Amino acid sequence: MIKIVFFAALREQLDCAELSLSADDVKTVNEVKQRLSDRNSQWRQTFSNASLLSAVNHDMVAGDHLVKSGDEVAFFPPVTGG
Amino acid sequence: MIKIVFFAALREQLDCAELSLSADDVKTVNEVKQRLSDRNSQWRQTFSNASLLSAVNHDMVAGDHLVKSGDEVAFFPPVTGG
Amino acid sequence: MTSQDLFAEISIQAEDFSLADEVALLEKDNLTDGAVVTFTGRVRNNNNGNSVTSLTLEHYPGMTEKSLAKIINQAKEQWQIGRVKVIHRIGELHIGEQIVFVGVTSKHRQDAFAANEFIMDYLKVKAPFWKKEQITEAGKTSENWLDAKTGDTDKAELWS
Amino acid sequence: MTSQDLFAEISIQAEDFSLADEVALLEKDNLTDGAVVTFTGRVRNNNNGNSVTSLTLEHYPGMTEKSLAKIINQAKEQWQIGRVKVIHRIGELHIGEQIVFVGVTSKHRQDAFAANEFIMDYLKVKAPFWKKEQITEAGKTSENWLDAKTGDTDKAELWS
Repeated sequence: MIKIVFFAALREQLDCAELSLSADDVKTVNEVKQRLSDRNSQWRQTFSNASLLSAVNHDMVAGDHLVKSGDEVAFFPPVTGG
Repeated sequence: MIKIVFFAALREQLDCAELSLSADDVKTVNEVKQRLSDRNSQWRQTFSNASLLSAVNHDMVAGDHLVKSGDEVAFFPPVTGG
Repeated sequence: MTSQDLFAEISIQAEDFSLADEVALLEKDNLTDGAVVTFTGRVRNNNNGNSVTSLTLEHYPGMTEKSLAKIINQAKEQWQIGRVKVIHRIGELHIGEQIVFVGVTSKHRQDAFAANEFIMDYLKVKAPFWKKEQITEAGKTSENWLDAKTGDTDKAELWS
Repeated sequence: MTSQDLFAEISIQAEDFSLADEVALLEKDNLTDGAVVTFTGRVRNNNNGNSVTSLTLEHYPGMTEKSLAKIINQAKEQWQIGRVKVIHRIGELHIGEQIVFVGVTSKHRQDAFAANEFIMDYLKVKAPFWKKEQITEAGKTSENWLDAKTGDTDKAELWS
């Protein structure tokens, strides 16, 4: 399984902080995103935001980054700390 | 009269912190310096140091800066604060 | 100073911090670093012209520490610096409160300035923190997540 | 914040100073400036590879204050900054002791960093301070005036 986590405005828009996906059907971060978009129109619209960032195992990655079982994949808006 | 002051290593080399010159004979900072150099060989050697800085009335100035009676003219080595 | 005296500490905390205590730790038994540069960020009252009353800071535990450690290592590769401390607060913070601290020591003031500014610039675009502001206007309170500033991304790219 | 709340203070003093107190004054009733950058310079033990035991700081009273005020005004013309404090100590200072403090507040961190570094760079080449170091080697104590570093002049010229 792959653990998926959401933060900040994205978590609120989805009303979801965390879920799991089977690693069998998704090979990349983009495929994870596509799978999540397919859940319903609300999720599709939320993931159509081009500014969303992705991290795998606590490192920022691009959409073609490979994912495997046991990974933690995170999606979040641009950061605003400091 | 023009008040002349010396600081730091320059003051120690000259063994003099302050003196006065008549304003009648000197028109510029360079002329003040020349007049001081003429005192003796020790002063001449000390003022031959090209890195010496000059200030008139607390502002750094170049050698062609005009001086007049009542001015305070300072000579000192490059600064090393901070 | 021996190498084990060099440290880079990261703290993500809800509690406030003391600038004086942090600088004292950066300077303690550190007689080779003559330069200490600190940055302190505080909640101000005029973000985007709104009347902000407080902020809530969320972060991504685990990734936050990892990203800050990476940023500090990049700074250490580029400049000759001694000790580094980064503190970022989380949770609810009110106007005037301290949010973030970066402290850097070095033998050379230029390195301390550059490394400190680099760490702040990268923290702004790489460290997973998000601010939600609480705004009170005409007696009405609303909340909204801050938008990232494109200027921050541009500034971080200037270093690379 | 009204304009009279903006201040630029200069202090030339023999006594030590408290970083915490200085920053508290920069931040007091100042809710618009979210960024505070400080520089602290201390006596280190390895100037030019010699074993420095202490420094004596001499200055040119009157010109010192005037030159620092000019430097601060130049910074205020170039960057949007709020409050500024510059402290420079004089007299005999030992290893580890604080020599100089520059604190700058701003709405924008970039302005606070740039103005602070600019003030230090200009102070290094324009403000009439001179350091004499006391060196102890093989039980023998000697004194010498520090030479100015050409690097400092070069760095100050980068801003113009």
